Amino acid sequence: MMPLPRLDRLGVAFLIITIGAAALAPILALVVPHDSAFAMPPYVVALLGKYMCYAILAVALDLVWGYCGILSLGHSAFFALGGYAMGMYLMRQIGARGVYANPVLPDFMVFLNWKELPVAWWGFHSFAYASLMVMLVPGLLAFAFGWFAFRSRVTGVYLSIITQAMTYALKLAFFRNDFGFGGNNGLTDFKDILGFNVQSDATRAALFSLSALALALSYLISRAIVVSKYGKAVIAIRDAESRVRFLGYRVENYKLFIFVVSAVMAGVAGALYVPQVGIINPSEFDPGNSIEAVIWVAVGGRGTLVGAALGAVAVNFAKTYFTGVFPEYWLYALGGLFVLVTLFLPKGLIGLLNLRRPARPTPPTPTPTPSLAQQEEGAR
Amino acid sequence: MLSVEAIDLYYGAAQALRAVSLKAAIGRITCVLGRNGVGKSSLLRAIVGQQAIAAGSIRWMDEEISGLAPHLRARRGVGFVPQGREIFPLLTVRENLMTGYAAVSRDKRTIDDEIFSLFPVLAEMMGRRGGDLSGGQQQQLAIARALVTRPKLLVLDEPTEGIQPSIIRDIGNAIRYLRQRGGMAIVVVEQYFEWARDLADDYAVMDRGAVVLAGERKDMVESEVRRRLSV
Amino acid sequence: MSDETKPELTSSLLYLDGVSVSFDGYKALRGLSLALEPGEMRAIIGPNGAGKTTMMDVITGKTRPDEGEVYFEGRHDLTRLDEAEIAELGVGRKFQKPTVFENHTVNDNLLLAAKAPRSVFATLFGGAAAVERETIERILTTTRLTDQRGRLAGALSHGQKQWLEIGMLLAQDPKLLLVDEPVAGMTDAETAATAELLREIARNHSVVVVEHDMAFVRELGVKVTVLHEGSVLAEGSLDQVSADERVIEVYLGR
Amino acid sequence: MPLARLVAVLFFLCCTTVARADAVDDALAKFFDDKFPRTEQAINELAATGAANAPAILDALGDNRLLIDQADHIIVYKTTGDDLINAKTGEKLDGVDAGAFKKVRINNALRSAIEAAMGALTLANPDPQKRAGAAEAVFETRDASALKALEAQLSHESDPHVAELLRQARAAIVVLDSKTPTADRVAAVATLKARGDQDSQSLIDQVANQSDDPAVKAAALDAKAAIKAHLAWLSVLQNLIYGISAASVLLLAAIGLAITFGVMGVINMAHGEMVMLGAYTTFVVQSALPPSLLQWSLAVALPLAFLVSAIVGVAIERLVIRFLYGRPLETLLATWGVSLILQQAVRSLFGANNRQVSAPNFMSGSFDWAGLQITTGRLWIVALAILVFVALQLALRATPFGLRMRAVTQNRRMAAAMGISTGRIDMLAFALGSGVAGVAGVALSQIDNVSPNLGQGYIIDSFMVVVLGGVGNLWGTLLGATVLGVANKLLEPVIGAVLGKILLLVFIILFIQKRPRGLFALKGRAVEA
Amino acid sequence: AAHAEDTIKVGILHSLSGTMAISETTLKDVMLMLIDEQNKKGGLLGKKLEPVVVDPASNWPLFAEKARELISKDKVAVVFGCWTSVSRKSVLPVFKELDNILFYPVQYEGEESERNVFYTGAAPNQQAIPAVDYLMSADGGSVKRWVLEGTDYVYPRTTNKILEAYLKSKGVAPEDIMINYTPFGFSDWQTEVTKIKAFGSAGKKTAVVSTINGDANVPFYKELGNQGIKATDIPVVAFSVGEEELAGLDAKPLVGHLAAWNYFQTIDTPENKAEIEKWRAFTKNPKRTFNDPMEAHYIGFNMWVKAVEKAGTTDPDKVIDAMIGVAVPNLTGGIATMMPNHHITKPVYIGEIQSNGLINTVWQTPGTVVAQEWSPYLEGSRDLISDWRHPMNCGNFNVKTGKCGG
Ligand SMILES: Nc1ncnc2c1ncn2[C@@H]1O[C@H](COP(=O)(O)OP(=O)(O)OP(=O)(O)O)[C@@H](O)[C@H]1O
Ligand SMILES: Nc1ncnc2c1ncn2[C@@H]1O[C@H](COP(=O)(O)OP(=O)(O)OP(=O)(O)O)[C@@H](O)[C@H]1O
Ligand SMILES: [Mg+2]
Ligand SMILES: [Mg+2]
Repeated sequence: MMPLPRLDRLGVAFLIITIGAAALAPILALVVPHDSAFAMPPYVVALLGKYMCYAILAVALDLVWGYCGILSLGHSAFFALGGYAMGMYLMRQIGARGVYANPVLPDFMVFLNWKELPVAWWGFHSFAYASLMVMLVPGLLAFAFGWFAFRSRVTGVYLSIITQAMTYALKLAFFRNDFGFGGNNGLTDFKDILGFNVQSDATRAALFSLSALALALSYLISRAIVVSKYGKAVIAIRDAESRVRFLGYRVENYKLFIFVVSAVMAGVAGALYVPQVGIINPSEFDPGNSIEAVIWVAVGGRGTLVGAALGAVAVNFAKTYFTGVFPEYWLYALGGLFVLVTLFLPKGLIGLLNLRRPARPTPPTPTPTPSLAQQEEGAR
Repeated sequence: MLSVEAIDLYYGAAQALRAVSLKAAIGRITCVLGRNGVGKSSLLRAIVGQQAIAAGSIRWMDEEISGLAPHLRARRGVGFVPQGREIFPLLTVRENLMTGYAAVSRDKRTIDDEIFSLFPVLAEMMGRRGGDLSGGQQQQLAIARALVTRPKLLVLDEPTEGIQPSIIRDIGNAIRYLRQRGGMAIVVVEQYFEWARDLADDYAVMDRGAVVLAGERKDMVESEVRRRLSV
Repeated sequence: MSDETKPELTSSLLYLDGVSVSFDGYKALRGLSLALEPGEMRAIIGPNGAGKTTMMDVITGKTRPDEGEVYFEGRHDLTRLDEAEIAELGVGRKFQKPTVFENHTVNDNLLLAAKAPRSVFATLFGGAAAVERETIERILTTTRLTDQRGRLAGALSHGQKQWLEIGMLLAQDPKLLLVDEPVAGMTDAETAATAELLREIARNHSVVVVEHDMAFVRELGVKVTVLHEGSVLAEGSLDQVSADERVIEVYLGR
Repeated sequence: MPLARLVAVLFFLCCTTVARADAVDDALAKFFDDKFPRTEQAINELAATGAANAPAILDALGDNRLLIDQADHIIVYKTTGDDLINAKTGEKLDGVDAGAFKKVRINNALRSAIEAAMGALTLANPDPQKRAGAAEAVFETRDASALKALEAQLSHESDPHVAELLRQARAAIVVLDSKTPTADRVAAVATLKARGDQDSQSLIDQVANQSDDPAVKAAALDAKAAIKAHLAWLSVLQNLIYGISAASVLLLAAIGLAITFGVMGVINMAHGEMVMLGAYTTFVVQSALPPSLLQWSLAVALPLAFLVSAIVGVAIERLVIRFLYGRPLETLLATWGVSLILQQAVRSLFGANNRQVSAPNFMSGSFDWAGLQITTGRLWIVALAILVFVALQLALRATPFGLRMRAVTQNRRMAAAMGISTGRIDMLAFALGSGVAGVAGVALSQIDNVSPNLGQGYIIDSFMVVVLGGVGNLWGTLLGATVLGVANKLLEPVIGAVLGKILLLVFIILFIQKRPRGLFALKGRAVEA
Repeated sequence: AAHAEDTIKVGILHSLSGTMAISETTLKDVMLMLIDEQNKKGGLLGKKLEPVVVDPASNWPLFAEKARELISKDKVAVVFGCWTSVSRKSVLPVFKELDNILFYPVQYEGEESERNVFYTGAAPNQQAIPAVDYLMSADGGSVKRWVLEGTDYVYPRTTNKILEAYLKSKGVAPEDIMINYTPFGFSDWQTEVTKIKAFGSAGKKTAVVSTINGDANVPFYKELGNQGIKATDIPVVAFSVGEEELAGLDAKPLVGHLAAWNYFQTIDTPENKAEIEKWRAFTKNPKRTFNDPMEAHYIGFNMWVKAVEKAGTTDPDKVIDAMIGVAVPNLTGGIATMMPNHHITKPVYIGEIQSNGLINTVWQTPGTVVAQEWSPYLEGSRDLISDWRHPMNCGNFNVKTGKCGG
């Protein structure tokens, strides 16, 4: 058995909040009368649901970056692939209700004169198949990619850059109409999921609850992984990869496993995201999105899982808020936020929580004496 | 004249030095002895400015230097050979040596032949990258590099570590030569007791972050010191 | 692994023949040959830059030789295996410059090193077994790091890191130990203790020790190989080799 | 008896002018309708009169400088010096209000007509450059009516280059004319074959397809094969040149990053914005300089852009980055923030739109070099890239500053202990990297949009170049840029720009597997440290 | 609503940052001006209009989020916004779900007609096809050979598909059509332009139809200029290049290249002059340009005002019904009418770039053109029509099957 994670206080609080939110949201959104102060307006549900998905992505990224030192700039690819898999299911659910009323082909195929459904789309009318693909496609891509990269000992920025190249190439490919996934406009105009109208408040609330639960689950899995001996080995790999090899660990397998797990999580996040935002298109593959996800993790606190989730929610909330309140100046606010967090909260937002109770004699943290190895790690 | 007075030093919450005092006079060699982890390197880091002290004072040539940035101390003649060599791995041997130019005025920016007569192996390896050298070669390079800054206070942290016996002797002779040439105070941290004893004019023994014995070599009671060094 | 089935080529535990390594034209090893019998402890000395560390790099798979053979237990061609595979065969190494996992506690450093299945799933689903815990306890005592067990390894002093690394090597419990300058930065008393420890280990392991501390080597009381410019200069007891004119010339000094 | 001939010519000229004076009037009158078909007639008639002022009038028409006053029935043209000249009489009008006039409208069809007419009219121009231009125009329009003038000029053309062009123009006309004797047409084919460019190819193609004369056809087929082979060659070379040009842009964009990121280890996401600042500096310089100095604007902008970006770089370094050494990954977060701020700042200051940066004359247009088309602006950019590369390489390798910078990045603490003022070095290094990015911005302003998003377009590519080349090595950056640029341009014509880019990215991924530390990987223990 | 609010809120959903800010920022400013003017005229239904500006930051999911925020939280009566098709597609479900109104001001690929959206930009037949017609005519140079050059995304792909079918129906041989796509933000046009040049030197008159998007245009035109491709040799006609885009360019080498649009700043009508005056006064910049999507917003806003007045309420349902048939003057001397397909009638202008960077009309349709949102040149949409009047009330009625598609 996997050792049950002994949760720290923060982890418990996190689980209570996410699971609590999952349970409470439907009540607040559907049962509580709309004019009550406790009512959750539908657009808030949609918004929070989206944040949850981002938080899952952040946790996934923190798992590989925070604990294994793999700065993946390609996680947006896994996220988007999961999203596309779900989008394809939703597209096929539309059936004959599309504008051209074609029972099989999605609209964009009809007006581009496609005659039959491409092979890649087969099976997506089944939710089970689509759910499998949500995990399988990102997982396999991560596996294939990691298999080669880790075996070739590509590390540091070299790895970052090729993950970025991967997602960039996918973005361009999906952009092409010929590729068969709706080109730049992507997949949109979804009608229902498992028979429920995607736009109904109830479905929305359910999707939110699911996302919150998925976040809790991702956290639990990640946490179990990082506290296990495997997790210790992975941290050791982050700090001194070659030394771990001399102890007889197959570093490439260790990295591959965590990378694939993380990619699958990102895929699931993407799949939950799509029905909630109602569109998936190639811009989700954008390398900039990956960088932004990295930033959520950094803002929240790298290598803390909870911090990553917190960062994702905080940054996206800031974005939502600022773009609405000062549409012309919000970039200053967001940019400033990033700068200030780095300067004053080296441990991220999560560091704030620890600041408040310094009483407990903490083991002396090694003062940042940047050994060259660390610097190299950063620079390479 | 270096005079360290009652300094405290912390790593985070852990105290590594407690009211440590040390004097090192020009023209003399001061050896600091002590077991692992008692704070010898911490003391040296405090002197060269790599670690800030929490209390006490460090005076060099009648000037308080404890507030100065490391590079300013270097420019005041403090040369440092750190434990673990800390060679610039991607710079060639020559370039490693030339980094010392930053501490001296333009007219003194040369590498004296003296250095190569002390460490002939370096002359053969001028074009090789510092990081490629063997451990012992790096140690020699580290000492040579400190000498390029023409220090008046030379601070060496375990300079014999990883060095072949004949060169250990050479290094000892080199240090003696430097003392004898005059104008230089030398502080050596060392574990190799005999070698240190033969070299020292003054000595200090540390234990648990404090100086427990100190004095001139001629007054040293060897058994007492050895007791402090044993496990 | 196909290697397993190969007939043993030699009875030696470790067998190096004609190994050469060059870096950008500089020959660090020139036809080095060496054989180590099972259960043997060997001290290796030699001038700085003689190629001692490079030799260990070759044995542990970090550096690939340009030519020559390296066999372990007579059948494993180490030149074809990677670091992890070699380590798993039972070759452990302590580095010249102590390298420990700075963000792990002393305890976890030992835990990671401790002999146990190394596969992803084994580490993922198996906790620290009782045996491991016991081993760790014992090693902490041996290395006098019990007090430090909860501290991060990055906060240790240089010498403490040396000890920790020796401890990790012990925990790994390999068939062959490669120990590069174990007593550098230790006091005389600690040096003696280390020698004692290594002699102890050598009862049921093979050990290769590289050191410049002649007192230490004397205390080990084993056969000594002197390397010079990438090949063997002399071999024999410490007294024999220290009497060798060439060894005095290049290494010991007069 | 040259004198007699001169007299004869003069007589001829003056008489024709006189004789056709009303023809000119008729032609000019047609302009007043300001209807495209009428204007076209006017052009053709005017050209046919061969009147002395016809070129000036047509030139003005093509430039929108031909003005009419329908009420008073006056037609004038404006000279480039803003004088108004009566088109009919040729006299200068003083004190006339230009506002009363209306421009004669033209469209592309008319522009072609003007071009053709001008070709014939300027064939005899005393300026050889104009004559060459006219010959080219005739070549392109294949205006048979120009044949006479062409042959007349050819008979006494002194400039060999112009003569060649005239021959080619003549060949272009006669080669398709079945009334021309076979030998003449075969010779024309040969002339075109010697010219050997796209235009000759398509002409010869036509000849090969249409000609019923077997001798001409055979010659054409032979020439066709020869030109095809020649052009295939040229196109490879041409793509190579494009590749080098693309590489120079990549190099310029990336080389500053090679310092801030490659050498200093700062993951500088604001690098693109430093480039952008350079481009905006160019814009500001151009708007501030009087038009007469526009030729010098880039020369002024280069050092200024360097300064502006360097100063902003120093500010970033002092205010943010210096607290982050040893935490390289966090520089990513902070500089991303800085990049957002800078983009928005520029947007607030200059607006979201593209700003116009014009090219000085010596940088615009292109020239032909042994059949290869070389764009002048691009050539300058290649030169600038090389210059910047060499200068940086020197700064890093041959100055104490370079040495100290490398020492600081390799071991900050030890560098300080050696007496190096690490703060100062960091600041200067960052200033240098940023400044170079600013210089790149000046170059990019010539070929790309000057907009707040300018930098974003280059940041990903820049990182790829630096990493592909091998972090910390300027030669690597050079090679990385060259490989990417050239590969891209060789792939593009074969599989298209989009697929080409995808393929290139896949190539990068595969390549890094082979060389996990880039093209110019440092080897040995030094790196593994 | 139970209690009357004292203002009518108008949502403005245009990117003010990110890649699309270049194009969209001015649209936000135009809306602010139009609202300001309306308020000066006394507002609407006796209430003041209040603009609510948000920044969707060129990020498509953010568009949907912001649309939802505008409608649910700010309770706007109408939204003017979007530029790219994908942003429109992204917000579409939101408008349908929350039953609100979007005015979309940019030319697009068609193949859409929604109850909640009013399309004030051109459909392909209001822009692309007339442009090609013009080039095929004697005036336009009797073009025989075509390069369809576009950015690789849906609008160019669809437009080119329609054009290809159209050209073939006009007897153009397949080998005389070259279709070429480049990535978004493409900036190194050397090879592409050479390709065009080679294609154009085959002896037949060749033209380029450009659906190149946004940022890629400036480098494209710079390269055209550098390689000396003159409009007299190979004219380039573009659908998304106006004075605004040309502002970033040196126009000299581009003289004679064409733009096909439904509005040009140079069109000489009193309304146009007056509007430009106001715009320049509002932005305090005497050189600000005015372009086609801005005119579309001008028309759309006026139509909305009129429909609200007609319906006597801002309730979206009522306004949607009142919109059809509303006619307002456009800026070029004609009348724009909202048709039952939720598209408006537009004149088509072909203009040539002048050396001063302005565009002069060289050709125009005799009257206005009705949009064909479902292209007759595409197989799937050939049989569809849309009519949002009762009783049909359908955006995609299939005349063959007699059913409302979706
Ligand atoms: N960077 C650091 N962070 C936290 N604690 C440290 C750090 N460096 C040293 N220490 C602690 O400070 C104490 C003194 O260390 P120091 O390096 O000065 O010892 P030392 O006498 O030089 O030992 P050695 O002989 O092993 O080099 C030790 O307990 C060590 O664990
Ligand atoms: N990657 C490399 N590139 C160039 N030279 C190298 C490289 N690695 C080792 N060398 C050289 O090879 C020689 C042998 O080095 P090695 O480290 O094996 O010596 P050593 O015997 O361990 O010395 P020490 O006792 O000083 O540790 C040295 O001269 C060293 O400079
Ligand atoms: Mg020490
Ligand atoms: Mg060694």
